[in-house]
Amino acid sequence: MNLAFDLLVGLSLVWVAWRIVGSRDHFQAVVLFITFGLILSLAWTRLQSPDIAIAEAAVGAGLAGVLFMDALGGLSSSPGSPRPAVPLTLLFPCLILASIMAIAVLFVPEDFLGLIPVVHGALTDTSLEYPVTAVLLDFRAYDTWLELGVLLVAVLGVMGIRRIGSISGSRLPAPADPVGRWIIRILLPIMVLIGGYLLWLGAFAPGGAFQGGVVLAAAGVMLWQAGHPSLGLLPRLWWIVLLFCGFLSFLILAFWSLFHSGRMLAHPENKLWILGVEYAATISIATCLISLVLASPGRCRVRDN
Amino acid sequence: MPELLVLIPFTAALLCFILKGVLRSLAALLGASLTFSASALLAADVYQNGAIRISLGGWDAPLGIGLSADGLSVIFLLLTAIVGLMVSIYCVPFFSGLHEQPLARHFWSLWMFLWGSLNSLFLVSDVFNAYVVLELVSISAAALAALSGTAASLRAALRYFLTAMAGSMAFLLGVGFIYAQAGTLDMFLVGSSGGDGPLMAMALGLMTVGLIMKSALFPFHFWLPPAHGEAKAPVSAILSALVMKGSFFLLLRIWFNVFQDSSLTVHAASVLGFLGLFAVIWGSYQAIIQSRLKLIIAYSSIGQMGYLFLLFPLVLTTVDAAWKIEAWTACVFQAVSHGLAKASLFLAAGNLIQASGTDNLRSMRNIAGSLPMTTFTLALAGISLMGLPPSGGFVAKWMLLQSILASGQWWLAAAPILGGLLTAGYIFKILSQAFVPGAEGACCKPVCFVMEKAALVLAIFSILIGFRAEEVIFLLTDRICAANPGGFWP
Amino acid sequence: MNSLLIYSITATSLFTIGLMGLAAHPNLIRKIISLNIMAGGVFLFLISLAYHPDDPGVDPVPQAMVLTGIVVTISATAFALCLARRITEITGSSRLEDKPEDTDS
Amino acid sequence: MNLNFWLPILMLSSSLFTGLIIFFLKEEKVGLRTVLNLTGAVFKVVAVHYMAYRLLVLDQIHHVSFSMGLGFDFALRVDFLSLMFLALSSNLWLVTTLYAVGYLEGSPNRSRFFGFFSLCVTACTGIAMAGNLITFFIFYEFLTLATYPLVVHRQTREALEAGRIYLWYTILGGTLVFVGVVWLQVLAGPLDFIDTGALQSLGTESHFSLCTIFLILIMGLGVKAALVPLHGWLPVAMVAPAPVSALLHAVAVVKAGAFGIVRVVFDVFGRDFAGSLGLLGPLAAAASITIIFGSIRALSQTDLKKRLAYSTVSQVSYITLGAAVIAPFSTVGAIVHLVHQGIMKVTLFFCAGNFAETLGVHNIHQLKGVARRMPLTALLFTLAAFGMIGVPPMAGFVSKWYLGLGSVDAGSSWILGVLVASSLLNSAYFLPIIHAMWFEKPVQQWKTLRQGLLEAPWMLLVPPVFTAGAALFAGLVAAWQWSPLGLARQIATGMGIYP
Amino acid sequence: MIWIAAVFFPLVLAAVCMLPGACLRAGFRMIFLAPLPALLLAFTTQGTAEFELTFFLLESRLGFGPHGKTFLLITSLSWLFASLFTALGPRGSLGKRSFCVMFLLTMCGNLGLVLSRDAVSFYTFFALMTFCAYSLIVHSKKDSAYTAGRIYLIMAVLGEGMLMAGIITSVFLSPSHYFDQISPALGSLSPGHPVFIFLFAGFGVKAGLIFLHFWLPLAHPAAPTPASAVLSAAMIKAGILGWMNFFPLGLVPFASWASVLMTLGLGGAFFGAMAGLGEREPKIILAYSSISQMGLMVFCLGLGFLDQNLWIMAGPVLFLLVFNHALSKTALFLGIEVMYSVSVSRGKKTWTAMLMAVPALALAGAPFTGGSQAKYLLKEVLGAAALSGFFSWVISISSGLTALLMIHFIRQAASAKKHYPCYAGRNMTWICLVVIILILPWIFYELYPRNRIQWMDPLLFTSSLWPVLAGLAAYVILRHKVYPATREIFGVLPGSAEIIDRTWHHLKHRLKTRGVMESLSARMNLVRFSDNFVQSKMVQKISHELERWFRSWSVSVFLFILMIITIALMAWTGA
Repeated sequence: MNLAFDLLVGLSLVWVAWRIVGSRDHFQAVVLFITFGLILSLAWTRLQSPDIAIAEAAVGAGLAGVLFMDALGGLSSSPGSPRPAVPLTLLFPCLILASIMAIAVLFVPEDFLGLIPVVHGALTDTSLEYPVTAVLLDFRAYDTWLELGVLLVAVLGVMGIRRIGSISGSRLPAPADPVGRWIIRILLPIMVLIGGYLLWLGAFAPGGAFQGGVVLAAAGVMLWQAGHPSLGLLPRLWWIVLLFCGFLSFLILAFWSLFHSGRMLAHPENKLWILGVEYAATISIATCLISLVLASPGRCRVRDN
Repeated sequence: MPELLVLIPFTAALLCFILKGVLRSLAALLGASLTFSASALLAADVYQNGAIRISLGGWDAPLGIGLSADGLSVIFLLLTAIVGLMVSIYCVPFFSGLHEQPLARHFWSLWMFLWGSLNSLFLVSDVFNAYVVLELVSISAAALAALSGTAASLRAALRYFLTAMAGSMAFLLGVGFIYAQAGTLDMFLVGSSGGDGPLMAMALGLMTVGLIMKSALFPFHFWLPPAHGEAKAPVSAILSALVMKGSFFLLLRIWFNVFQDSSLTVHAASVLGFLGLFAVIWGSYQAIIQSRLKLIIAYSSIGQMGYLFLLFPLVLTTVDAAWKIEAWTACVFQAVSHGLAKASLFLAAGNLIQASGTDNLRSMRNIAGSLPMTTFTLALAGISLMGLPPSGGFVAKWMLLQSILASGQWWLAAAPILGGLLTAGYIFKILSQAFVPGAEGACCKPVCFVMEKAALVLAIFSILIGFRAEEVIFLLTDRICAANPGGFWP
Repeated sequence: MNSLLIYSITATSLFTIGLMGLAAHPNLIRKIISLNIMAGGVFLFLISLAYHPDDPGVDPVPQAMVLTGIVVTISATAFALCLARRITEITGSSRLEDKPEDTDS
Repeated sequence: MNLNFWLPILMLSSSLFTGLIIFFLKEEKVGLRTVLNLTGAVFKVVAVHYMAYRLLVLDQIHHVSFSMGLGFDFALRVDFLSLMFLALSSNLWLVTTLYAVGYLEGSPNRSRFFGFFSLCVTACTGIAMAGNLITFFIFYEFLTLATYPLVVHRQTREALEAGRIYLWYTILGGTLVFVGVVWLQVLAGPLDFIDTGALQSLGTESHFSLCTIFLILIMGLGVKAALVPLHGWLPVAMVAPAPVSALLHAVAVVKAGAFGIVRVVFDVFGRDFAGSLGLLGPLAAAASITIIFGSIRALSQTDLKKRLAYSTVSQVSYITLGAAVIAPFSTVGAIVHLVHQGIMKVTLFFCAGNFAETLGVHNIHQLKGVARRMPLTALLFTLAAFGMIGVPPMAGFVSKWYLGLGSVDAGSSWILGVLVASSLLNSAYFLPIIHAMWFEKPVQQWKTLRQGLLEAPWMLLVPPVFTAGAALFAGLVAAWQWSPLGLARQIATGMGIYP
Repeated sequence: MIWIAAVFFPLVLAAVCMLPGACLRAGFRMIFLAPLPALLLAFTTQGTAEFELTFFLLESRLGFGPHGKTFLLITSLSWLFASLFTALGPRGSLGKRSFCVMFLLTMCGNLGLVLSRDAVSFYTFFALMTFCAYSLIVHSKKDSAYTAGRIYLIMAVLGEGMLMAGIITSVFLSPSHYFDQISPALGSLSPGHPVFIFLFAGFGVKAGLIFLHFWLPLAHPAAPTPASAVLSAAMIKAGILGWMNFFPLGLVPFASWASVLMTLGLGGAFFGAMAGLGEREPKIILAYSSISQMGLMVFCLGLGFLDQNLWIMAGPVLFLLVFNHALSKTALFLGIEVMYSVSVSRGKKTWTAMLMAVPALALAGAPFTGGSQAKYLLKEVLGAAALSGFFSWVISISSGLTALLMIHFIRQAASAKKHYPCYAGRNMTWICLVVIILILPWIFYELYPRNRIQWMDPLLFTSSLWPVLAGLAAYVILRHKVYPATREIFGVLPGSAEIIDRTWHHLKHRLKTRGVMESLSARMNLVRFSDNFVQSKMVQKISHELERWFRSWSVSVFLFILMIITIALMAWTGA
């Protein structure tokens, strides 16, 4: 039974991807891309990695979709671009590449266990139970830190391109129909609640900093869609603190652990430190994502700082 | 303490974003000098008592991420430190000018982030970590390139960013394949576990092409000239002197640490060799027929990068270990002296553009009279690029030709010879302008004293390293940490 | 044909389709979309490696890698989109090389 | 403070530091610049003579070497041959500096000019004192760089064009020498000029590569020594001011090439080994072709300096010819011609410079009856011209004499034919000038551009008198032990060639 | 010390003349002092003295060769009279600095030439003399002088070139560059060796040999009188001296060379005399008479070549001939000048004509003169060489012809319409020169006591008298027809001088306009080739197209995939 389901998911993924590439209309491509994101999160659940499913759904489908839709709005609405010119000469090498990679995949050893035993062995001496969060925040904390750095740089980059110091003041016109406003007024508290719960759950069950942050970001963006300045309300300094708190927490941890125990990014015994870092990461992920969505449409700038 | 090299720039980046005006420049300069001294200390430490391997967060290799500072990475770190410090000193007056003021905040934070990510790239010893750092480098570099705000620069930055992302995706897939085969992510563990299966071959293919895309080797060089040509002078100096070297360093790590013992790399090396040869000739030729100064220098970067890729066929085919060291030293010297010379060339070009207002070569008429210091810098940097005797470039060309002749692959000799001639072609195309009597009316705005001195110091450095070859050879031979004790030289 | 095979083959094909998409459309948005597809493909490949139906469960390290990858990809996409919008605002066309670049001397 | 180590370095640094200091001198500080220049030059001349005394009398070997870490070391060694070239370049530097100071009175960019001028001389000193082929190459390239700004000093369009052509040739030559040196090092390891026999020890299978290396090296050096197909830059570079074409294109640069060929043939390969490889025949042929070609081309030049340039092209190949003939006399002839040609050619260029500077005369037709207006310069020109033709009392005859003897000794008397033909051709293009100067009536009214005590400013007259006197002296008292010929004989005996 | 003074004293005087104003005038007046030290040297030191000059020019050595003493006497005497003549004459054109200096330099070259005993210094002085003589020839700055000078220079330089080749080969073949070692070394060579050809031709140009004489008839009229006097008296003899120094005379018999010399000598003698008849200008006549006399000397030298001991007899004869010709030719040239200066009064003119006849007769070999003695001794040598039959007859005819030529010369000189100012001093020197010619046989006795002849011997008297009478008779008969007849017969040879001149001009013209190898060197310009290629529009267009082709996405993605495949496969095959 599982086999049929896997086949179905795999084929639909490939089919949607092919349709995205093949479609002439940009809007259609974006919509298809959102469905592609949802199917992908379906695949993640099938492969028993729930937190990735949540992240994919919220980011891959949600935020990316918003960004693309917003970008499409800004573009000169050229009705239909000419038939996508996939040059035939390109088709043939792509086929070869795909087949070579497929053959290579066959050689993956059957009893491939990867790092599972090592992680489980080391789980005992970290204060986190759930392996994924442990890997993320403890074993490979350096990766997470750099990844927060990437997020931060993306925000700085967008600021640089828009030549703005902060995102305060960007507002969208309020949606006309009352239904939209009412849905947002109900959904917002629920999403914030779920975000918090996911964050708290992360320590011992699938969830954690990323998922919480992403859900909170979705809430913020929804608020912004409703015409509310959401994060734009914050004064510039507060906004910066929220933006930097994740990256800064890791930095402080690094400095402290370097000078205290000589081993950078080694978490101290009591659990509080890791949770603190986790919460800060969530907040900064949410803020960064919201700022990315808010900052990119440059046209209705009210004033520059 | 290699970790400091990563921490200090990041803290400086945050500070620069928050602070304003003079405070910001102070923070930036402080950050730059601290990083410089940290990398100098690290270099001394490695020179004295060998390569350093640390595992972050206390978790050892298969699980946690490690940092490794050996001879090779220390040399590149020093290069980044020197160029970084000089560029920072150059940028303080550059960005305090009226025109550039709004960009200062973004420039300094992005530049510090880039410096920190470059330092971490040179210390990398985990494959996935390499991907994340590579991504961080690409985004900050693209953001810096897009700072000048003109349509052309934005376009160039986006083209650069898209190619970088495609490259990173291929790299990540390669990481996946390695993980599928070796089950671990640490470079040295993968290297020691060996494995010549199709998975590793696929991984090698993907990762190499990903990194070639990012270091602008011949077929994938199209994004570089507009990106470096349109960016601001200090930014293009950083891009072509350091960022290109970053992805090349990673390629070295992969080919000589991850695939250290595997026989996969023998045949593939000649492909890289030929591409390098074409890059040298194509880049230098293109540089001759350009008429805009920064484009000439940008295309010359493509040409000079070609020399580095000659390393692969030379090291992997010769049998005699002595000539391998020769080839290694040649490649490292070429990277370092090119980095220094290219940075000083771009900074000098920046001075010229600021003085004469236009980037066109004809605007450089009779600069010998008005900007003698800049002409002298251009001359010194040119000498180092051309590989004329007193310079580091000469040492590189000398050892390169020697190892080529010793390795018997005489067709590669075309690169240093023909390349050298073509390089002389465009260098003297620039220098001869200095002697052309300029139009009387050409107004020449005064260029800040500090900016000229920064470019000059870099040029002098690129000449001086020519004399200190022993230390570099020592670093490359005895201070290399390799997957298994057999070390670099199988 | 266990699930590892199915998913990794779909992953590689997604990667290839993404590459084709990159070359297919001159429009910038479409290129960024195809880049995301490539990313999706790569992550699928990573997770397909980590999946073991029964015994010790899913390997957390690839999951962590994919999570980090997703956040990196979204930030890169956001940055690229902002660049694309800025270009369209300035030059009015959402393509990269329709008019001869001014790089020609 | 053992002088053996410090003296060569002192030699090099004396002109290097004067050059660097002058670079950063303000344009107006004429007095200081001239004083600096002259003290540097005088110091160097004194140092050369002291070193000569130590070398010839006290038999001290001056050797300096420090390793560059690349498998070879930067070695400076002063032996008889280098002493000869050193003496030539340092004395002529002093003379030409004096001339240049007078010549460039009131012209722009003089700091830059004298800066690069001293750098060129440093390069020449380095070439002379190079202990191995690699150090020689380093200074060889340095010379190219230092001479380019001098060629384009006037910054006119043709000067720049000439500079470009000059660069094109010399960089090509430099690259060729580079390849040759590296290949030789790969084949035979680091070679000093002392151990000449090292190459014989290589097996016969490497003979082919040795021949190609020799060919590459000679072509590389031939660019600067103006062998026929590669001489294109010399006449074009005549657009440079007179002191530049005097010291550089007639003496320093061209001699560097010839000196290099002599070093390669005698010290690197060893003349007998090169002969056994059959390399010297074609070299002699190439040199003879250059001699004849240069002279014929000189015949058809109407511009005085161009004619002198082509005559330099042919005269320098005497040295190559001498080096290529396996006979003790021709070796001595080649080495002594190194100095004689330098002295005579410098005088010719000084006089040409004087004519151009004081009367604005460039063309040969304008030279008619110039002896009335400038008798001293005309006399000096005549003396040097007779030297070039090889008329006995002058130095030129001595070297032609020895070259002739050597060629007959080696049994290839066709070379004697070449020498005689070239003397005839020389007289064919020099005698009409002398005739026009002394015996023709002036065609136009002389407009004096520069006033001076005698016919021209004294600074322009003293140097040619000095060099012409030296040429006459070198010819008249050739038999003296310390005369150029005496030195050349000692060099040859040192090399074990001359009986 | 006397040696150095002899050779270099004229240099000192030349230096004095170089100085401005008063020194020049004083120098000019003292010009006659220059040859005195050489004359003193000729008289005082004994025949085989040597003097080492180790420093000078590759260890040169001065000294008298086997016959150096007489040669020195001859040269210094003729230089003495010429310089006396100039010193006492008007300061006008001859007083200029260029003439004085060059005159003294040529004198130094000539004296040094005679005294030098090694090839290098010989060649040095030879070159010095040749090139300074050029300036004497073109002194008058007339066009004819320039053409004469140019031809002289061309032939002199060609001669020098051949001489250099000859000297270098001969010096190489001998152990050292001293003459007393060169001639024996050359003796051991085969006669056909090129060194002989070079030396022969080299010195032949200077000695005015038959087919190398073109410059002589042009140079003499162009040069001022004292210069042409010395030119024909002393300088031409350098050729003879050169042959004597180099060729192994008296050591090895060279039959082939002997015949060549003898035929050329005789040819020269006859041609000189005949061609002279066709000229009007007295100086040209004298030039041709020099050619004929030189021909006679070459004939005598040729005799010397026949056999070693023959040279012992022929040597003194040659020197007597040289001595006699030198003095009489000087007297004749200076006589022209005196003739022109006294043409005012009829009486005086006849007196000078009478006096002029003395050297003329001496040349012709009239009885009681040096000439007759020389010719008589020559016949003796012929007798000894068993060739007396035909050749002695030929000798007599040549003396007759010379007599005819001399009479023609005196007639032309007397009838010339030139009026020069008369200077008593000059005339006096000329007269004592004529007296010396008269007492020449007795001087000769002191030099060569062995070949004393009896004056009163009737055979000697008749044999020397009839040719002179025959010449006189021939002149009286052919007086009217003499000039046109010989003109067109021998007009052809002087024409050949124009040939050289025209070829030289044609060559220069062709070189100037098209320039030899202009196209060749233009084509070989490497830089222009590279410019055409690098900057050519077509290549740039291609490269821009290629660049844009790389920039397009489809191509880059295609290459991207292609590269992944190739590297993966290459790696896979490698494993």
